[in-house]
Amino acid sequence: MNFPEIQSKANADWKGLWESDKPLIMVGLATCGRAAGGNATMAAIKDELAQRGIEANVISVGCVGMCYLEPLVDIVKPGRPRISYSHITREKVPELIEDYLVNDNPRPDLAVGTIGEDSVEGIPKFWELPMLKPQVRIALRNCGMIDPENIYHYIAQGGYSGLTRALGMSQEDVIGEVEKSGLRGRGGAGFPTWRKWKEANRSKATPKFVVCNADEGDPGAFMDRSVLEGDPHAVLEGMALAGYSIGTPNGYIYCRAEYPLAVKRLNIAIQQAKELNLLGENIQGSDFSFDVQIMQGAGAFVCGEGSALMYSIEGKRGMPRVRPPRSVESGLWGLPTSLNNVETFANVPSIIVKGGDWFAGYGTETGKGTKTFALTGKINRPGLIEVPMGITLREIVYDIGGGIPEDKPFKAVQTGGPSGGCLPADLLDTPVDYETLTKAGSIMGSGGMVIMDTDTCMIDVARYFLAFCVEESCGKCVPCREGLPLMLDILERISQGNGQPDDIERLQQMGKTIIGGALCGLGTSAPNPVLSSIRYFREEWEAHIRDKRCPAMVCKDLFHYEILSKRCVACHRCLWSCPTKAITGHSLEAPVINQARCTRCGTCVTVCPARVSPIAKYTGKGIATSDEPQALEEVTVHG
Amino acid sequence: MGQLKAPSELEKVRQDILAKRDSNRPCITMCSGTGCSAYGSEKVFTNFQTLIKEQGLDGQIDLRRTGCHGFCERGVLVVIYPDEICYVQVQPEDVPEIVSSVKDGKIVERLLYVDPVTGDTITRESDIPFYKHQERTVFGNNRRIDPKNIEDYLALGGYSALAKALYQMSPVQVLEEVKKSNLRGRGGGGFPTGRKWETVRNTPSEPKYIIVNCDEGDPGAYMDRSIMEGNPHSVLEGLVIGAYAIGSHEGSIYIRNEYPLAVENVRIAIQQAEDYGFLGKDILGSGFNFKVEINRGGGAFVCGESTALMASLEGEVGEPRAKYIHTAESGLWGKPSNLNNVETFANVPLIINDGASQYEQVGTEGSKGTKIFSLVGKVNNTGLVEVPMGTTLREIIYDIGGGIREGKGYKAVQTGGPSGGVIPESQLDLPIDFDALTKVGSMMGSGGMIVMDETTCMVDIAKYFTTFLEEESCGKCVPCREGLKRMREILAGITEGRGRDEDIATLEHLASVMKDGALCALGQTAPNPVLSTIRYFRDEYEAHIKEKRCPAKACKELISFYIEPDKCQACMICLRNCPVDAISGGKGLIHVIDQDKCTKCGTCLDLCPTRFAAVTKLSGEPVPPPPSEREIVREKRSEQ
Amino acid sequence: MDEKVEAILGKYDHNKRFLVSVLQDIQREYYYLPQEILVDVSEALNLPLSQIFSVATFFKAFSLKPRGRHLVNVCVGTACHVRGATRVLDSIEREINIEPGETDADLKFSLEAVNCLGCCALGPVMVVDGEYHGKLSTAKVVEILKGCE
Amino acid sequence: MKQVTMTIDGVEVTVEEGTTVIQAASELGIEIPALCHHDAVTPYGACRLCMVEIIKNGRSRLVTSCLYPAEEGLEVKTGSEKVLNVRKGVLELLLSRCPNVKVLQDLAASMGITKPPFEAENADEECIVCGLCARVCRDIVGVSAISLVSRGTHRKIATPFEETSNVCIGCGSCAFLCPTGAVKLEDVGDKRIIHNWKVEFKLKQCKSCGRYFAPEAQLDYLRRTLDLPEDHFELCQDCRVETVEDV
Repeated sequence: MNFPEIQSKANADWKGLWESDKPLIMVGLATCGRAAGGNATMAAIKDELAQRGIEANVISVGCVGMCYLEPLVDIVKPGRPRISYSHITREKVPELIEDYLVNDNPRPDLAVGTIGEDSVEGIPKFWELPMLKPQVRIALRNCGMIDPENIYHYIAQGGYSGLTRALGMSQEDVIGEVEKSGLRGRGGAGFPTWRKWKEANRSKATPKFVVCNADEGDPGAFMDRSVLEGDPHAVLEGMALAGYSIGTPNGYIYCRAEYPLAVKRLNIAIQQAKELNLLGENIQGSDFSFDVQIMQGAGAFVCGEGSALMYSIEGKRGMPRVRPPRSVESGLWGLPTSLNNVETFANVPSIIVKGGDWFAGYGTETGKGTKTFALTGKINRPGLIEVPMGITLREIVYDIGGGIPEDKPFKAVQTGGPSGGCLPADLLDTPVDYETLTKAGSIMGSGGMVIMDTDTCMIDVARYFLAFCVEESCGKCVPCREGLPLMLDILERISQGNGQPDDIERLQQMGKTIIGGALCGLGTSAPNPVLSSIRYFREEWEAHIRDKRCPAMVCKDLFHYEILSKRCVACHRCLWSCPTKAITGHSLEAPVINQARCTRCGTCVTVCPARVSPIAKYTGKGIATSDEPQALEEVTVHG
Repeated sequence: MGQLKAPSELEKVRQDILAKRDSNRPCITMCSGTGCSAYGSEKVFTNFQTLIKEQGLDGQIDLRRTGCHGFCERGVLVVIYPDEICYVQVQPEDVPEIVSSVKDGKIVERLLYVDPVTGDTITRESDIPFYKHQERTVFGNNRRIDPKNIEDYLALGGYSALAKALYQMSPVQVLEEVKKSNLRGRGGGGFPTGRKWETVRNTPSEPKYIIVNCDEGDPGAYMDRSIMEGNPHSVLEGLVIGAYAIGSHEGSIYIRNEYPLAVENVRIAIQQAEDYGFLGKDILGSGFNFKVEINRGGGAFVCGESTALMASLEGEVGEPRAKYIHTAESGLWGKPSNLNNVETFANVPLIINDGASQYEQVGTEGSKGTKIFSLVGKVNNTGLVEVPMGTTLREIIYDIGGGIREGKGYKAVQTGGPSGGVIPESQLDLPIDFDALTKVGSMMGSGGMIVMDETTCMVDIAKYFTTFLEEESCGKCVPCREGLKRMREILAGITEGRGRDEDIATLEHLASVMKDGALCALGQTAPNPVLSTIRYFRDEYEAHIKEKRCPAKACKELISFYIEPDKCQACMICLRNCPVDAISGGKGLIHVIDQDKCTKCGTCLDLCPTRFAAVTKLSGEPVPPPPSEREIVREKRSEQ
Repeated sequence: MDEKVEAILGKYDHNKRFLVSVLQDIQREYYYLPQEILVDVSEALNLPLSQIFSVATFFKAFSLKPRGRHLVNVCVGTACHVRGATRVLDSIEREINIEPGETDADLKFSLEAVNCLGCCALGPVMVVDGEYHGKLSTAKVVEILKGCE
Repeated sequence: MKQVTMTIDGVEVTVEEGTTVIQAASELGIEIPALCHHDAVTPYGACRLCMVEIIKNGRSRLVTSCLYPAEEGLEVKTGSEKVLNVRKGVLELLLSRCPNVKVLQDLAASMGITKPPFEAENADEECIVCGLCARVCRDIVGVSAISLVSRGTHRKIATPFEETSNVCIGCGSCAFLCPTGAVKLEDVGDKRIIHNWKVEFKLKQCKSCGRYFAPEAQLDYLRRTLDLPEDHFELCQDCRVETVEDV
C-alpha cells in the first residue's frame, strides 16, 4: 500500500467508527485512567453490553489531561455528538448504558461536555469548558481522542503526512520550517531545536544519531508519559523527521523504566509503523530509512542530563561529562547526536504539515507555540494542560485550574521541578515563557507546575527538592556531591527549630558557589528551589529561625496539637486511634495529648467527627502547656 | 387524547369541546364542595342522575358537579343554566320537582333565595347580594367547572396563559410581567411574588424547586381548599408558568391530609394535565419539562412556615430553622426553592392572559387584584367571598355578609388567623389591604375573616388562639414553647375568675419577648391576638380581672344559668334534657337550676322555647335564691 | 415484612423523603402506627428508628395507639369556636367519656379535636368516619353518636 | 479562606468567612451566654439566649449569634436593651420550667432574676429541651439512639417508644454535653447506667489494672467505625500507655 491508499483506508476506518449505526464507546486508559479504575470500567462496559446484547464499538484512548475527572468514558451515539462522561466507575456503568444507550437519556448530570458540531440540552460544549477554553492543543492534539494502539487512527488525523511531505523536501527546507516555527527544546533549557539539527546535519562524522529523551525525572511532571501513552506515533514521526533532516537512520528513545505502558505502546507503534513502511527501510519508497530502538533507563534523575543519558545508552555509568564538545558534535559514541525531548518531537509533525509560521503564530516573541504542563498540588482541577506561551500564571491557576481548594489563598507555584523555583502570589501575572521564568528565579523546566496554598511550608518544599537532588546527584563533581548535603543539613536544622541567625546568608553563599562550580545542569540548578524560596519568602525563613515558628504548621518539630475540652464531645475516637497512644483520658472526659509522645501524624484530626474540631494546632515557643494556649497562634482545623 | 404539541393544537381542542356543547341546552349544576357534601349533595346528585336516566332526558339536560360556589351557608346549591336559576338548601326530595321544572322551563319558587334583610325573592345566582358585591376573577370559575373534567377548564380558555408564556414570552418576560403586576403572596406574608421568583431564578445553583403551599393551617380559612377542590387546573397552570419563569423542572404540592377531596381532585388534574401535555416532558411542544408530585402534610400548623414545610418535604420533623439564608437561595435540599400558596398561583394565569397593566387596575396602591376571604362566624351569609383589595370591612360584613345574625350587635372581626388580630367597630370602614390590616394590629393572613358579636368574649378568643398556638408550636425555641404556655395559663386564669391586676402587664412583657425572641414567624406573631384584644378591649379584660365578670357571658366559670320564675312555664323540656339532672321542679312546678350540679352546657338555654325565653345567663351578679315551694303554687293558680 | 407495608414502601420506591406519606398510608391501613411496623420501615428506608419516632410523634395526624372503630373528628377551628364548638366537644366527651386524643376501652370511639376542617360556614362541624355533620347542637351530637354501632 | 471584618460591641474583629458571630465574639473574649450551643455540634438556635442585635445597612435586627454568619462590615451589639429584654425573658421562662437547675439559677441571678416568676409544673424538671444530646448522638457520635419527640409543650428527648434503646452505645456524650445535668449517667461496678434512656451497659475490664474503663458496646462501635484490631481494647486508657516508650 502506498501512503495515499493507507490514508484512504485510515479515513474510511475512522469514518466507519463514527458514522456506524452502532454506538462508539471510548474509555480513557492512560495510566491516570487506569489508576482511577478505568480497566474495571472497561470490563464492566463490555459485560453490560454483552448482557443486554447491545452491539457497540468499544475502544481505549489516551489521556485528555483532566485527571480529576477519571475514569472518563466518551459515548458517540448515531446522530448525537460525542459526549464525555466523568467519574464513570464500575458501579455507574449499568445506569449509564441503561439510561443513554437504551432509554436515550443523555444524563447531563454525569456528562462533562459534548465534542462536535451539535449539542445536547443541559450539557456544555467540551472545548468551551473553563479549563479547556484557554488551551491550545498541538503536542496533545490526539491524546484522548484516538486509540494509541491503532496507527490508522493516527493517520486519520493527518498523521505521517508530515513525514511523507518532508520526503519530498530538501533537508534544509525541513530544518528551515522548524527554524521558522521558532520551536525550542521542551525539555527545560529551551535550546532552539532547528539549530541542534542544523549543526548535527552539518557535521561530517557518521553515523549520526537522533535520541528522544523520555527520561522524565522531574517528580510531579508527567506530560511526556501522557504523550507517549496517548499518541506515540506523533513522537515517532517527529523523530523520523529529525532523522531525515540530519540524515541518519538511527533513532533511540531513552525511556524511564517506571513507564511500562509507554514502552509497551511505543513498541506496538514502532511495529505498526514498520508494517506500513512509515519506519524502516526506504520509507515509502524513498531512499530514507529510519529505525527506532527503545532503551530503558534505570531510574536516575541525572540521566535526564544529555551527556549522562548518552553514557547510559552506551551502557556506561550515567554520569555527565564536561562540555564542550556539545553532543551535536560528539554525542553517542562520540558521534553527532541530536537529543530532543518527547514533547519537542511531538510538535514537529504539525509544524511540517501546517508550516512554521502557523506554529510561530502562537506564543511570545521569545517563546513560540505552546507548552504542556502537569498542573498539580493544591489545585481544584489538576491535570495535563497545553497552553500558548505567554499565558499568565493566574490564567493557568484560576481559569484552567479552577483555583485553590476551599478557596484557600494561593501561596506559590513551583515550576521546573528540582531545578526550578517557587514564585509568589505577586508574580501571578507573569507571562509564562523561558525568559520570564528564568528572570523570576525559576525555569520552564520540563513542565511540572505544583500549586501551593498557605498550608504549604516553603522551607519544607525547599528541603524536599534539595533532598531529591542529593539523592539523585551522580557524585562526580565536588560542589554538587559535597555542597548540596551541607545545604540540606542547614535546612534540616532550620525545620527542626535549630536554625542559626546567619543560616540564610550561609545558604545563599553556598548556593552561589554550587551554581558556579557544579559540572552539569543538575548541580548548577539544584540550589534554585532554596534560593528562590529565600528570595520570595524570607519572613517565613526568619519565622523558623528566629521565632521557631512554622506559620504553615508543617514542620513537625515546630507545631503541636491540643484538644480544647470545651469543643470536645468525649467520643474518644482520637484516643483509641492514636498510633503512638499519645492521647489519654478516662471515659466521659475530654482526652489530653501527651506532647512528648505525639508525632504530629494528624490521625486525631482526621478521625474527629466534631463540626468545629476541638483539635487545635499551635506553633511557636516550642511545645506549649495547655494552660497558656492564648499566648500562641492558633489555627483551627475545620473537621 | 394525545399530548398537545403546539398552541394551535390547544386552540383546536378547545374549539372541538365548545362545538360539542350546546350553550342553550339546559344544564343542572350542583356544588360538590365539602360544604355542600356535608349537607348531602352526593344524594342530591345521584337522584338527579337516576331521574334523568329514567325519564330518558340525557342529551336534553346536562348535569354537572361543580366546585364550591362559596355560599356554603345555603347549601346544597343548585344552579340551572342557561338562565342561571339558583336554588338554595336543596334536599334530595326536591330533585323531581326541579327536573320537571327544567323540562317545562318553569321555576321552583320555594327553592329560590330569599333575602333575609329585604325579604324579596331572587332568581339569578349573580343577583343574590352575597354574589352581587363580589368580584370573582380568581374564584368565579369554580361554579362553572367540574373539577374532575379538564375539558370544562379548557372550554373556559384554560392553559392559554401557559401557551402564551411558553411561546410568546421568555422566562424573564414572564417574571417581569408578574413583578409589574405587584402580585403579593396570598399566604399571609404578602411578599411580592415577582421578587421571590427573581431571587430564585438568579441563584446560580441547580436544580431549582417550586412548591405549592396548600397546608392551609389557619383555622377559619378554607379558600385554598376550595380552589384546590373546585379548580385545581388553575393552580397547576400557574405553577407551570412559575416553574418556567424561574427555570425549575421539579415541583411539589404540599397539601393537608385533612383535605381528602382536594388531594383526590388535584391528583386527577395532574393525570389529565400530563395526558394533554401541560405537564411532564416537552410541555406543549415547547421543549420545557416540568414534573410535579403531591406530598400530604401530617397536620401541623407550623408546616405552613416555609422552612418547616421544606423540612417535612425532606422527611424530617417539620421544624423551622433560622432564615438567615433565605429559602429562595437555599431551601429544599439546600437548593433554591420557591414557595407560594394556592391562591397566589391561581392569580398567575390571569396576569399572563390579561397583562399586568390590566391586573393592576383592581386594588389599592400597595395591594393589587382581589382577595378571597372566608367570611364566617356570627354573620348571616357565611361563605367564601372574593373582593377587590380596598373593599371596606363594612361592605364585606353588611352588603355581602348580610349583617350580624339574630340582629345582634357587631363586636369585632378577626383576620389573619392565629397570627392576626381583632378589629373593632371603630375600624369598620377600613379599606382592607395588606398594609392597612397590619397598621391596625392585625394582618391579611390567608384570608380568614371571623365575625364576632356581643356574645363573643374577647378574652376567651385570645385564650382560644393562644391555646391553639401552644398546641401547634413545634417547641423548638424557648420563647414560643414556654411563653405560649405561660400566656395560656394567665388567660385561663382570667377567664376562670383568677385574674390578677398585674396579668395584663405580664402578658405584654411575654409578648415582647416572643416578638423579638422567637425563631420563626409562628412564634413572633403569636402574641398578636392577645395584644390586639388588649389594645381594643382592655375594658373586657378588666371586667374579668377586677369584677370577675364576663360581659359577653361566655366564660363558663364566670356565668351561671338561671331560670326566671315569672317566665318559666314548667314545660319540663329543660328538666328532661339536662345531661346532669341539675334542674329540679316538675309538672306544674317552676324549674330551678341547682347551681352546684350545673355544668353550664347550655342545653336548657338552647331548648327553652323562645316564646318563654325563661333561661338566662348571669355574670358578675349573684344568682337570686330559689323561690319557696308555696309561692310557686300560688303563681300557678293565679294564672288560671 | 408485611406485604401491605412492602407495597406502600414500593409506592414511594423506598425513598425516605416520603416518610410522612408512607406513615399516612400505613395509618390508613392499620388505623394507627403499629410499633413493629415502624421498625420494619426504619430498616427498609434505612432511617434511624429514633427519627421515625420523632416524626410520628410530631404530626397530629398520627396515632401510635390503636384507634377505635369510629373516628370522631371535631372541628375546633375559630369559626366553629365562636359558634360554640367547645360546648359541642364537651357534650361529645360526656357522651363517649373520652378526651380528645383518646380511644375508649372497648375500641369503639376515638376522639380527635382538629384545627379546622375547612367547613367554617357550617360550624360547629364534626366528621364521623369521614362523614361531615354541620351546624351541630349538643342534642344533635348525641343523636349522631348514638347512631354509631 | 476569605476573611471578613466586623465590629462587636465597638471592637473590630477579623475572622474567616463562615465563622458564626458567637465564635467571633469569643475570639474577642466576649462570652455570649448560650445553652443549646456546642462548637462540635451544628448550631440549632433553640434556646435564644445568644441573641444579639445586628445593625446592617442601617437596619437593626435581633438574631441568634450561634447561627448568624460573620459578614463584612456587620455591627453587633451583644448587650443592647432589646437583647437584654429577650435574654431576661427567656431566662425567666427557663427558670420557671426548671427552678432547681444551678446553671439557670446563676445565669438568672446575673440578670437580676431572683426567683422564677411562674410556677413550675414539675419542680424537679432539669431538661430544657435544647436537643444537644439528641444532636450529638445523631450528628457526631452517629448512632441516633435518641431524638426529640412530640411537639410544643410536650416536646422532650426520648428513645423510640420510650423503651430501652437497642442502638445506644453508652458513650455518654449526651451526658457530657448536657448543660443542665439532666442526663443521669452513673458507673457502678462493672455497669454503666443511663437512666434517661433506660439503658445499662457492661463495662470492659482492663487486663492489667482490672479497672472497668469503658462500655463494651462503645469500644465495639469504635472498633467497627475506626476498624481497629480485635484485641485493641485489652488495656485501659492508662495501662495501654505503659506499653510504649516515650519518643
